[in-house]
Amino acid sequence: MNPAPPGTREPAPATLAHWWGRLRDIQVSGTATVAMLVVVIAVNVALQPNFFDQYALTSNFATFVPLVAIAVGQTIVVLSGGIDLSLGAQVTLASVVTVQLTDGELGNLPLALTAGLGVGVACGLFNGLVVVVARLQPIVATFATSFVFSGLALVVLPRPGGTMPSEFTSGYRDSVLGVPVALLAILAIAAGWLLLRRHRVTRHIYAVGGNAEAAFASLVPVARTRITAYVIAGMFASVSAFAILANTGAGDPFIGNELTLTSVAAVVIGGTALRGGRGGAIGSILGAIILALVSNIVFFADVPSTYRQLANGLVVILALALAGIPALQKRRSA
Amino acid sequence: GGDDGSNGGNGGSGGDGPFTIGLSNGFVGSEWRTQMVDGVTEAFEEYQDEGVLDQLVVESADTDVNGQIQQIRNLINRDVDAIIVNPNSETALDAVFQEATDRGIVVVAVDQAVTSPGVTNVVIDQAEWARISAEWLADQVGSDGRIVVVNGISGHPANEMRWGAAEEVFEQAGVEVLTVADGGWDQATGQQVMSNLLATYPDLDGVWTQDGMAEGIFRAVQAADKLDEIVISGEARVGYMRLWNDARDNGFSSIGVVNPPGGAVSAVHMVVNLLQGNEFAADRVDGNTVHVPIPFTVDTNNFDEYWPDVENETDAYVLDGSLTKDEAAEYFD
Amino acid sequence: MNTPVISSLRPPKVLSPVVLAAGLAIALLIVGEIVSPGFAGHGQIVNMLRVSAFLGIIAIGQTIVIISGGEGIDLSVGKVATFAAIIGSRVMDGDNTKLLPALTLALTVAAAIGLCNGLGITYLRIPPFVMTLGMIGVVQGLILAYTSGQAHGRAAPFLTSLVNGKVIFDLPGLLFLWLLLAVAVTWMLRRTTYGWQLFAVGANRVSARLSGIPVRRTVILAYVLSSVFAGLAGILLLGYTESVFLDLADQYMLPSIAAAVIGGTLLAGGIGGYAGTAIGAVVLTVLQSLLITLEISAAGRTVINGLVLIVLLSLYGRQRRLRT
Amino acid sequence: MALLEMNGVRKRFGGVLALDDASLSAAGGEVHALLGPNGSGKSTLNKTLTGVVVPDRASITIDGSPVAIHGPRDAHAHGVAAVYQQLSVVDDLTVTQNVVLGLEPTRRLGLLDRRAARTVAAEVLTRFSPAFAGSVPYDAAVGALSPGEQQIVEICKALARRPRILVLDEATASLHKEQVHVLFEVVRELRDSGVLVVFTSHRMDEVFALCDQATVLRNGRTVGTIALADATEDQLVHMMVGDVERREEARRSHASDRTVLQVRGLTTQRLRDVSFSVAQGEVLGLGGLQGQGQSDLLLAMFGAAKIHAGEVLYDGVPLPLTSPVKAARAGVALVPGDRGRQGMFAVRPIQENLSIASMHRRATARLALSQRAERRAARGIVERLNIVIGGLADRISTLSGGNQQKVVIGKWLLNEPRVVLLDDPTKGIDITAKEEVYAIIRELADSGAAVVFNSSDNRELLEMSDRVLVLFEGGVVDELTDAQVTEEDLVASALRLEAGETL
Ligand SMILES: Nc1ncnc2c1ncn2[C@@H]1O[C@H](COP(=O)(O)OP(=O)(O)OP(=O)(O)O)[C@@H](O)[C@H]1O
Ligand SMILES: Nc1ncnc2c1ncn2[C@@H]1O[C@H](COP(=O)(O)OP(=O)(O)OP(=O)(O)O)[C@@H](O)[C@H]1O
Ligand SMILES: [Mg+2]
Ligand SMILES: [Mg+2]
Repeated sequence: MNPAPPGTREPAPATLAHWWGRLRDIQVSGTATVAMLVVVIAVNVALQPNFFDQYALTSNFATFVPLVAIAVGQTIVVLSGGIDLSLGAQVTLASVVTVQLTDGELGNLPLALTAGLGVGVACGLFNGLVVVVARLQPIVATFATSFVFSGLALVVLPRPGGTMPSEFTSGYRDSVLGVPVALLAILAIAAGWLLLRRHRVTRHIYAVGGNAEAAFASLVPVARTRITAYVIAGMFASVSAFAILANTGAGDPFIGNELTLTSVAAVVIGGTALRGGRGGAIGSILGAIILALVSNIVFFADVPSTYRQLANGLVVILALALAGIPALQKRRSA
Repeated sequence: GGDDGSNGGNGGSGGDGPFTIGLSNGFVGSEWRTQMVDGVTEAFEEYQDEGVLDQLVVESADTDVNGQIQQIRNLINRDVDAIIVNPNSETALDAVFQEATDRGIVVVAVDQAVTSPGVTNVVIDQAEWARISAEWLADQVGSDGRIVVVNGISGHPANEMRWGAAEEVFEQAGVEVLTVADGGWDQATGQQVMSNLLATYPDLDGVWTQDGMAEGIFRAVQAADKLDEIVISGEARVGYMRLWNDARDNGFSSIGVVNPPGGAVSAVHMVVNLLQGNEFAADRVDGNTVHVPIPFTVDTNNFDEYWPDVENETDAYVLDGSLTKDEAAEYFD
Repeated sequence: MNTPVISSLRPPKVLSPVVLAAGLAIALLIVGEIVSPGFAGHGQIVNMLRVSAFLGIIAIGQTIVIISGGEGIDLSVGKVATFAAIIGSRVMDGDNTKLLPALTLALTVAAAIGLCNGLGITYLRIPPFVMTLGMIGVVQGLILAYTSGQAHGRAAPFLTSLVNGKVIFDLPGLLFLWLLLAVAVTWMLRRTTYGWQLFAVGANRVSARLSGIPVRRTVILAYVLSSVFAGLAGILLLGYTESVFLDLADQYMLPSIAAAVIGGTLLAGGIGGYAGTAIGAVVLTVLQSLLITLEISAAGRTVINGLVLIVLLSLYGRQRRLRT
Repeated sequence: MALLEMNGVRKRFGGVLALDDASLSAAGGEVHALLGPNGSGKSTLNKTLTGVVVPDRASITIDGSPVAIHGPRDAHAHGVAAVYQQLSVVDDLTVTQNVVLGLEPTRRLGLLDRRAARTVAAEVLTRFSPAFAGSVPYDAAVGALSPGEQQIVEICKALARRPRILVLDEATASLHKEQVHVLFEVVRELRDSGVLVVFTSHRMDEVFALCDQATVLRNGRTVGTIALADATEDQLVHMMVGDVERREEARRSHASDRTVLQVRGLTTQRLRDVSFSVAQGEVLGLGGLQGQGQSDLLLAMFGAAKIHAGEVLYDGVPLPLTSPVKAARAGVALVPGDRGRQGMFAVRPIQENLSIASMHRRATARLALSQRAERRAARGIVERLNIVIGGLADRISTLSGGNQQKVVIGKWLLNEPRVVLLDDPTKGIDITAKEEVYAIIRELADSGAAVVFNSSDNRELLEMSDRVLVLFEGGVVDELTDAQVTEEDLVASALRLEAGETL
């Protein structure tokens, strides 16, 4: 809050500043996050000799995708200044709808996937309206809607069942020129975000999350922007649902619910401020991968099974703390 | 051994050993699971001494299906020869089981049967399990008796299978089921749910419930002091039996059908047989399911046979039973 | 200079959240009595109040933490309550004389967990939401390490009779204890330096610091209190179920927040009180009971539960418009 | 004929009638001052025009045709742009992003066109590059800029919207002199090109320097409009606040020569080896351009900054500089520069705002509060500072600027401080309130407290202080004692150095 004395900032040539501007866009959030990822991977490689085997790679990435997708969705809501505790339930609902419509037939897939995406959009819209129009506080509002969504999931698929076509599941485990399809999926999600980030709506999401009053006074359509954020998040929830279906090959009316809170952890480890307006989804993607790898490490390190969750929990808290460090320094200097 | 990865591929098709087996358990919120894991560990140690098995890799944590998929993939990456799994979902692990069986790993599901053909279910017959207590209760309250039901979690396969069977019994017996509520297989919830039901259904003859909740339900009925009016289908768990025992003098009678954590021990025996290349006897398998017998049922008559042995166990201890090696061997030809 | 006489112009007092929540509770009772007679009977009301007490006492800490601001929230209350119950039952093991040591140990451990939350939030600047979320994992880990998966012991008879027994007008002692706690907490919030500092810190941390308030200490204490009350609730819950289970109180996490919000405590911090929260807890419990007694499928119940929650929440705790 | 006509504007906030039949009529090509005491409704009237506030009743005509303004976008459609008193910049966005916010140039599919955005931003920002010490930080996050620079960004955002009607609500509040000069140039150009500029400020010199007409509000009503050419400052002030007696005695010093406060080599991230001493009953002023370390010095003395070196002694005993908690306990008081963000608890009652810093003194065992004691203490202050309040239980946010400031000061009086640090205590409060604050400051000094007083208003600085220290870039560069000091000396003292630096 205390300004630097005028004149102390060294003039940056416009061109340089310009390139820096371009850099910001693909800039992965916290250096801390990247560092953590490197460490976690290194340790994992050390503990898991066959880490780079085709199967190990493919299966690991296949495992990451659902959390990665939902974490990106969560990031967008968080950036807009909200939080979505119903994303997991949305994943469940989207997955059961998709699996019911697919009914094992490859032919039904296009329709089913579209419907699944539709579910995400609808849920997002519902959340958006509850939060924006009814002006409820996001945490509790989405906690409430999560009941609605998971209830509906049970209506759609009262008990586990339904199958996805084998092409769908096996394709997901395939690899193109040695690159696992699941990895490609993650890259696609990242690319999707980078494109989104260049879109006006995303700029407005940052503005609203950063300072809603200011954004409103500056002609930003705040309400519409907020709703859009929830809708986009819903779409990523659907993507997460598809990844889960590819992983499981079948429907289950409880499948996604537990992803919600983990997604928030991933967002924070990725360096996005829960206050909103600051951060980005690339970090969250890394955060999600870190979280998944941590539990791998604890397993491959042969921690006695009664102590595993303790170890896991402690490492997660450590990660959360490390992720905060850059912000800490920022605050100090400011 | 399994850890060198060499026989990860040929684990299924008989051969030398010693073998590595993995255990995947996706829920630690209940002591039942702990007993199961302990049982498997003990069984494993015997085989280890015989040099048949050389490593047991346990993946046991509170997680969801996605987490359990990761568990199983980790086990596969550990090059285990066989996986014993207590699945979090009847269907949603099919694809990852496929991954395992494709790599020649023997996969056996316990407690909760799964649909994937490549996997052998070694489970008790949940329907049978439910039928025993349902028939007993129906008999106690007689036709047009009025009961309420406190189930586990709707939509959960075991719950559906059990309730499906029990409902049939009650229909045939002409027992009137006033309402069905979920107790989440959780004593505290079960207790709260039952108290609510007692308040809104003043004249009940009985309550049918599943394991994990009977203790709570007993307390709710006791609090409303209606133990003499309302018949409770109980469970074979020390905590409940203690209450039961105290209430016996005032003529309280109940039933506890054992749902054995030891099913997993039977599974270990069978896995070893499978790893050694034996095949199931055709008449023992039904589809991909092998039913292990329900060890026994505690009722008013035989209560004293079992109570003394378990009296000093913790309340959460579940009466147990499992096949011996030799009994297990009879399942193969 | 002449200022409009506020007293005469004071904005029409909006219905206080406490009154509103109380109204809701009664409305739900009436609905319940209509759809299933006996629902509002004395026994059932006592029984619902008893169950509300557990949620209500956990929500004491939640309220304090939320008031302390800075996105304050404590997701670990459920697990902490469970852990306290597990420790308590193992130590007291059905023996009245061991009740006190059990309580002491359980609450001390709880306090220690709260301290960790507080330190992580204030010194490591981890956002409360994720700090306490991470703590869930740690406590779960501690539970497994401590019990190695097999909970031991049993509630002391005194504890059980406190919760299930009847004292006056056949009301259980639990309710009187709850009332006592409610009074104490309200006094703490309204009539102690700590209470006022808590509100100040929640309202504006910078101002608080520049007014010579020990901000960090205030916040840390808030999280310690939260865990301690959660622990206490866990012990009482143990009295209710008599024997303990590894996931005894986990499901109280989010409801405790909902109770506070329905009671008019602002998630933004700096505004709120316990009376509202207590009634919020009752409202939620009555709603649950009502849904159980309704003749509908579990799926239907879940959906309705969600919709009703939305309605309850929108009756109070709405955010202000941008365009004034 | 008038470009803008606002009539019968009425707005009630809960219990407060902010605007009561206010009106404003102004022509294109003029700079029209909108004046009035704090809380007289200036900002509310402005916000009504820009669509941020929904009036209960209002008729607005632009170019003679009635318009309905349902939100900022409508206002924009009618060519209205504003610089808000409460800045509307987003800290986490860059300067460029802020300037184009809401009107981002896009390519197909709504993808942002960065190049275009940069061009738009450059057009307006380059004008102010001197204000940014030479180079415009297009891609710096606005949050990282100084208040003055943020203000400029806010101004440029408004200019980039190419308004026909430009509202400047206390747009100069946190600007340096040279930044103000640039702004005035721009405003004059706009005026000459036919734009109407509505200019709100508490600085009379600025008003007379820039504006053609002035409309005065008072308690939400329009008192009248006069041409400034043939008006005197006294006339204006009178229109605004009626008769106010200037309390001369407030300026009479009773400083003893006994030095009580000594600052030795104080050095922080922003302060360079600051040393000075204050005598008992003395008011020491801090001058120089704003943002040269005055606020940092006060924060440091209150233990709210990380100290690299140096110490502060009271009667030869070192004061704790490690935390405000200790400082407060040691009898130091700080009235911070940003009332809203650093001084008060907006959503809490006046009672708590007054008690918070001193309640432990009255509490039993430092814990249990007695309602009665707290009320008595608060009432005492309310009367002593004659704070205009409804009741002690009302939120402090319901008070007007001046009254809020008095509460913030009063909270410390209850703690009987030995050292009082005031950071621009009269910023943005009206003349009556100012007079009262002056009186309080002098009273404090007379009661023996050592007072250090920073002000952005050179005149009051000279009138209030026994001595003035001039700061530049974190260091004390000059000391002006009573005799020689004139406003010119002060300005010179600050600028001469800057000249020296640039050599
Ligand atoms: N945000 C608010 N909410 C509700 N009421 C308010 C608010 N702001 C001001 N008021 C009320 O409106 C009254 C008039 O405000 P105003 O600023 O005109 O007082 P004032 O006469 O200017 O006092 P001063 O000269 O000390 O600033 C205030 O005294 C306050 O009681
Ligand atoms: N959002 C609000 N809610 C409630 N009261 C408000 C609000 N905004 C302004 N007021 C009150 O309305 C009256 C007019 O406020 P306004 O900000 O228009 O005065 P002002 O002339 O701009 O004062 P200043 O010179 O301090 O900027 C004041 O009493 C103020 O406290
Ligand atoms: Mg005023
Ligand atoms: Mg104003």
